[in-house]
Amino acid sequence: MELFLRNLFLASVLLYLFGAVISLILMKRQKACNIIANFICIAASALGAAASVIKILWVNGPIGIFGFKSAIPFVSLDMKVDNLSAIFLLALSILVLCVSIYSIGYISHYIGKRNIGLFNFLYTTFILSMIFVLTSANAVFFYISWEAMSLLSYFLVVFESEKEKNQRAGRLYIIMTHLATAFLLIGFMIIYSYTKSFDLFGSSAGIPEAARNIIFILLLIGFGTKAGVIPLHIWLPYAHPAAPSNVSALMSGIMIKTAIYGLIRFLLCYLGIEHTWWGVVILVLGIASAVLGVAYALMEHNIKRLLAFHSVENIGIILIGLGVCFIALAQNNELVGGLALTAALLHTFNHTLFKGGLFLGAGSIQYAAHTKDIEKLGGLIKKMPVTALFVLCFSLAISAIVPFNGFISEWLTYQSLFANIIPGQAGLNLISILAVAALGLTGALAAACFVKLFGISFLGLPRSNQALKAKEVPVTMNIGMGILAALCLIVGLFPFTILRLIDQVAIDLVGSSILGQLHGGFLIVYYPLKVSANSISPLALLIVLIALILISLLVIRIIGGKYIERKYGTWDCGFEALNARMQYSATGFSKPIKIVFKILFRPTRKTTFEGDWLYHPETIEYTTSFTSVFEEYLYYPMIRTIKQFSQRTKFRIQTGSIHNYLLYIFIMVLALMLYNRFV
Amino acid sequence: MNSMIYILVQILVIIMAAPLVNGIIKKIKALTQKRKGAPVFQMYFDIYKLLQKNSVVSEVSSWIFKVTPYIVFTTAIAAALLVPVSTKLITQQIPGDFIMLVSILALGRFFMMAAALDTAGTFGGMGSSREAMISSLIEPSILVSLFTVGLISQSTSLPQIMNAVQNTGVPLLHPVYIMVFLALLIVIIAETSRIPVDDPSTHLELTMVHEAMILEYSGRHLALMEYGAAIKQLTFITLLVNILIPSDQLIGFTGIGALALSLVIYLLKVVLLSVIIAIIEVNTVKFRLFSIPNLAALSFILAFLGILQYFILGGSHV
Amino acid sequence: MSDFLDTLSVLILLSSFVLMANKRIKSYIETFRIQSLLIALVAGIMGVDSLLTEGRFDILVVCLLIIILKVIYIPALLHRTYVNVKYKVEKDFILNIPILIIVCCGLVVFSYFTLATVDGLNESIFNIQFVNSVSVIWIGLFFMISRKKAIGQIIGFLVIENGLYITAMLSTQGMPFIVDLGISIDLLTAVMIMGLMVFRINEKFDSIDTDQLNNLKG
Amino acid sequence: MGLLLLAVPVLAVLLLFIFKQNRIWHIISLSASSFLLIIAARLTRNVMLGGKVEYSYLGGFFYLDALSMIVLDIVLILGFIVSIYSIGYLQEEIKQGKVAAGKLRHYYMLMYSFIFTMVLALTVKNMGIMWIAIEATTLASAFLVGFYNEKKAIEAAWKYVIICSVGIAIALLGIILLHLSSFGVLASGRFLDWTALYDNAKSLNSSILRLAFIFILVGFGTKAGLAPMHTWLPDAHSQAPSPISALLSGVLLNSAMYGIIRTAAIVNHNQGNSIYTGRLLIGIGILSIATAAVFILTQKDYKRLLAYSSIEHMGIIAVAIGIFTPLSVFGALLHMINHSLTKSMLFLSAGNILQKYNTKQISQIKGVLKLLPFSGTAFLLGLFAIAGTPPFSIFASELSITVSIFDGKSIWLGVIFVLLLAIVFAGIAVTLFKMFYGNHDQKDLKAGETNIAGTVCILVLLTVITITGLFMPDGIIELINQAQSIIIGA
Repeated sequence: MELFLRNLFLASVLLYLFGAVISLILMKRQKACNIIANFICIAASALGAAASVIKILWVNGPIGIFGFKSAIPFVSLDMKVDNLSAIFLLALSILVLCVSIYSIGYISHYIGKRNIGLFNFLYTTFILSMIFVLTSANAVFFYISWEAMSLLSYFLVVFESEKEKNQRAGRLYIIMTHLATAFLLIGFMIIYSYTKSFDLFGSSAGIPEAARNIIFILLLIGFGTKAGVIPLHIWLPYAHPAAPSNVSALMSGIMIKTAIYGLIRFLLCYLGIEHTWWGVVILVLGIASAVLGVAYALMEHNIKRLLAFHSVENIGIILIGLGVCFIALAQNNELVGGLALTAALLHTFNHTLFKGGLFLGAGSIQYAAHTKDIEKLGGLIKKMPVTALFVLCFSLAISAIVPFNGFISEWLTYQSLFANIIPGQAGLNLISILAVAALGLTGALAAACFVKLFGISFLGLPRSNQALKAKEVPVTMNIGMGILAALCLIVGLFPFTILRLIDQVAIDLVGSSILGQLHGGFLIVYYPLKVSANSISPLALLIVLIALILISLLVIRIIGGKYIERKYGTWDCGFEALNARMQYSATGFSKPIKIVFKILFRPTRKTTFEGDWLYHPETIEYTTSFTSVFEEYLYYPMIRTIKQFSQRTKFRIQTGSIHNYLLYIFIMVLALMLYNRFV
Repeated sequence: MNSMIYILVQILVIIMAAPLVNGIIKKIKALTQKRKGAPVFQMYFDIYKLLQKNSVVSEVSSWIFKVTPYIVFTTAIAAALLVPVSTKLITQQIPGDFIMLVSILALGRFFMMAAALDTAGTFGGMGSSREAMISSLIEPSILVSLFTVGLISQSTSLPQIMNAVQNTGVPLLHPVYIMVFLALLIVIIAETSRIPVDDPSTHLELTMVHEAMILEYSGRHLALMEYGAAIKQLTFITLLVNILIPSDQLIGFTGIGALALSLVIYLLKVVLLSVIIAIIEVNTVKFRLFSIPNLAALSFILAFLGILQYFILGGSHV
Repeated sequence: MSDFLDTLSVLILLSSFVLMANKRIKSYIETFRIQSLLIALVAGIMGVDSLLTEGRFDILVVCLLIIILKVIYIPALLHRTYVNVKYKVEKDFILNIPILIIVCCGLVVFSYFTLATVDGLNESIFNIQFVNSVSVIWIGLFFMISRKKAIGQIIGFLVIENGLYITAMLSTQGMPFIVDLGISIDLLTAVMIMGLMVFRINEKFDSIDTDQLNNLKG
Repeated sequence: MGLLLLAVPVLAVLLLFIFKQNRIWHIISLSASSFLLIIAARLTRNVMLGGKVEYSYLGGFFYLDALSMIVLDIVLILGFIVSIYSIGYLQEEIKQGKVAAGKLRHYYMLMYSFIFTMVLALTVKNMGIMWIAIEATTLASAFLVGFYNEKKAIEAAWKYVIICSVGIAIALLGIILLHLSSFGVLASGRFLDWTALYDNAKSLNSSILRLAFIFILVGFGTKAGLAPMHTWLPDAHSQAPSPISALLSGVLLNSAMYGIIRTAAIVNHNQGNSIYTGRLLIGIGILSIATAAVFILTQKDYKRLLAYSSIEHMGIIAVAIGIFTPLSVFGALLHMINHSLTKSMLFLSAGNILQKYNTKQISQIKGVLKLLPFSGTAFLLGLFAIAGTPPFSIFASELSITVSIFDGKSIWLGVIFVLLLAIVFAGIAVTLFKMFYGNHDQKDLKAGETNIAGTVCILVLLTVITITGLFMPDGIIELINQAQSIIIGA
């Protein structure tokens, strides 16, 4: 079994490699290259998904896939899969499967315009690098894959490099991620300095208390940046929109989750949780990210930026789960710990599904209407009904609305917060309660935001010519999204399919199975620790809803007779005719919230009139903007200071005068002589 | 079998009683304004009439517009199913808790807001946008106040909570419950589009929220929307009265009789709360839109104070 | 004999003070010539000494080399360079001369201060010679810093080399012969290259003022 | 055999002197460098088998061990690559009218004398001669730096000559003191003989030795571009013709560093620990990295930027030597190899860019990837490589060095080290990445590489540095380990 499994994983990896090579070889034949490379990815990801499921269900303990030790010290490529890796691999494989199907259609609009062979090469190796991140058995290999992942995704971000905006996004991304990686490296090195080993599956017993805390902070900064935790999130809303949509889906769907994986792998598995404050820090960061992420998302009218901010939000929700898990484990409360971990992992999985899907949806919109600005869209539901349906599903899922999967994981998060409130620890409880409030606010704001996204772009009248001319996208793109949408619904209705797998991870990491707490077959029933019974059943709800709809249809038919409808224009307030400009715009939609949360956005507006009199203007121009507080008050001043410092010192030291230069040498010699005098 | 009975009774009571609450409130308002007012049962007649009328549907709209009334209506009922009108009715747990309740209502609201945008009109967007703001602001206080009562009874399931509070004496004498009661009262006012948050009786673009969203509806669609709103209102009222004014512990016996008695008491409580709401509505004026956050903040602070009280007073001793 | 060397080392140090006090390029060259002569004298004395005691004549060869190169050829070369470039009389130094001299005094004190504790260097007489000769190096370096003109810098460099020579001579009786030879060849090439460069600078910048060489910054 | 190493460049210079035809100069250069490479390969094999190569004639001055072999190999490999690259580069320069056709001979003659001095510095065991050779490298390369004979080039050359000569003069003081410290210990025939000094290190006068180290550090440090003596470096590297910049950065700095390593080995051996040299080297090393980091952040000239990056990498090597554990010295030597290959590749591709755009200003360059698909890609990837991004080779050596820093529990040093490297990366990304994308403004530029052979060289280098990040032949590791044990002492 193990051998078979190993070969299965290896086959998947080799297939990806093969895909990478093939796409380079077929660079000249773009169409063939696109189809073949994507088919290879589909096959590889199917193998990967199957292997992951088999691994979790039927094989215990980590299995080594391959190991290669280079002659260079410490460089050894070691691939090992345990349940934690497998669950992330599963998410990755599923997403890659759907995205690759989608790409067959999506990439076709690049044919003849761009180097598709190169794109597919980067795409495949990017996937491969993520697989290596998730399966590396030592910190050096992890680091190598991590950097490779950043590098490859950077190239994908700047793939459409003519636009200055994309270049800037890429630059910001690579700088942020590299700086963060430096913190990771320091963390790994401190680990090494105490344990003399980079083995991730080894013991961390030799690390003293203080060092553990430092490592925690370092890793949190390092992984937090990749995950897009506020205030380290600023690269995310720039980088995700810049990449082609299928890549954004991967980046948002799985790449930022590798940071979550890293946190779990290094903190939970390797170091072990001993301090409550670790969990508290993560929880607080989670709360901040969730609320601020969604708040900023609401202000965005660029679909992909909007979705990117939602990634920040969802990472926040995952971190809330993770934080609770850490707090509970620090207090040896394994049941709550397991529950919270399950919640976090499930939300990670779910987010992969729906956020991947949403980015694909955004890609479809861009494909059809050639714009990312929702203010220019409208009425797409009639032009592209299938896409609209799927986007609606994803929107409901991300807003944590039953019966989709987002709700299940948020429910579990709520439950773990609920269970984490224990009398006698007032401070922690207050944070948990704040987390509850934050989750509530986040959920409602997310719903508002996705009503905006869906309502403004798909409903109503087209706001521009581009939207008017939009056509339904190729069928492959819809298949890719369709699978994801179906999965969202399936996981929402039958959460046990995936919870069974996640439970194995929880057993591995926490040591206690919470499946017993969650029993109930297709219903998810969770008994809290002491009294009472909390349970939900989305499936039952769905049945009830359908039944009720049928009954009400019947009753109405009996009372009201046959349904007769008359088509007529919408009430246009007595003007000549309804036009697209009379609709609410996205800006208008989110304005009340903008005003309420003024302090976050610091909105500015500018109105300019043209014409003789204020009340009879010829044209009115109204612009409104908001400032991103973190960029404006944290990053820009910092960058400015550093730049100035560099500029000044540069000309102060390298003055161009040879006398100065000689003086440096002179002073250096004298100083060293003086040093020697006193040593 | 039991669950079928539960569902039936629950649905019947809620469906029958929901328009009545509207009627009572309107009647009281009329009386205080020295008007005779419409009959208490006016809404039943309205709905019956509306159901028989043809629907006018906007040319611009899509299937979302037509599906929404059914979803709003059924989600309201489904939500109501999670809030037992009488604890005498349930012998087993129901698969759903207050978190799910919030989520189900969110489903309805999502479609309602989307449908408002679907007609491409000016008013729809306006209502939708305002609803988005109000519902987001009110959400934390719903959850925190329900969490508070949930924590006291160690469950998130509403029947469990109701059962638990029955054993705590008179909850409304307790500071925690007082805070929660007030917080939820504000929530109800906001959720059911009542003054001072919204004015259900006008169609003035400066004020309307809910009415703006359903402006384009007519015929059976309008009936379903109105009915759904009424059911949602009753659901919230039930939540409040059954948790914070528990009465079933007064009935010492079981059986059909007990159930009937408890239902009667329940209806009385509903009427009482309707009166309170009506009085509040009469005695306040509509806030301007951007004062609503203050109200929401007040509600949240009350809920938060409630939970603080819970911690200060020492958790499970309540 | 060591007294003699001692005196010579002081004289050499003095010559570098004199150099520092010079204002004209022409006098730089002359002072340098005198300093080189003094060094040749030291080499000569030690060469004779070693010829008599050990039968070695390599130091004498070095002495000859110094005379040929530093006393005769290089000053002549510099002089030619100086004559060939258009030279306008300008203030050549950065600080005024008294301050420069005081700094140089400070350098001697500093050398003493830092070298006094070094084992193997702090035997009385030896120490004085060593400190003196090392000071010459620092003064040479300081001379380079204080002079603006390119030729001034070449002279400074040559003084540094002189300082090194005298240090090597006084402390270790010269380096191994082949090394000394190599150093001389290097020195010669260096001065020739620098001289050539002075021409080029003069050609391109119309001046040999190194303050104009400040296009490359940052 | 070994002496051929010295003879071939001299012969090449002579032949260049004799012949008058343009084409023959190229052929001479190419055959000389390939011949050198073949000899180097043979010698490397001998060193790997026998540990060292020594000849008894001429006072036994010729000496090659694993340490010098490594640096020598770098010199000759880069010499070979640069000689190929130069052909196309110079032809293009002549075509563009920047260089007179006749100056080609000067160029090659200077280049081969430069190589000769470098080979000499690495193949002698007498520290004095080594000093002479290193001083001579300055002289040989001075006119190469000023090759273009423009204002800026002359200025750079002048600064180069003056600063390096002064620095190297200070090193001579160090050598004198080294000699003094061995007075009475070594026989007169073995004065300044590195092996003798090293073997008898324990009996040398340790306080003079320490003083000697200071001067040698400052002196050779000037040549190696360690801050604050680095000031000549950005000027010289940016003004020299690009192939020469590649040589300066990839080869010259290493030879100077080689001198420091040799001395440090003696001093540490004498002191019995590496605290004294360690502090100085680490201090100067970190200072160099920090200086480079600050200067790179707002650099406007890409060749200067690369020069500052060389300062940074010399700083890294200095830190590694300062740590002085087997691992760190291993890392330092590996880093020397990796840095030389990567940096010279960068300079060569920068040369292609410079020839295409005729400007060194980053702000005036756009769309390199479109105009120069191959050198542009190599330059971009090379930047990642030079910043220590895996899977490129510099990552591997930086990893060893970083580990060795942390291994000694000097965590703060490690933190500063890693963060500074990250800042350097950020600086490179901020300043340089914008040249690669977009569309260039000038209409008259045509896409495509001009220097085909040179570009092939660049691509070969790129392949090498990519592969050796993860897979290094055992032979090379073995050689480095040999060198490492020479320095540390088995």
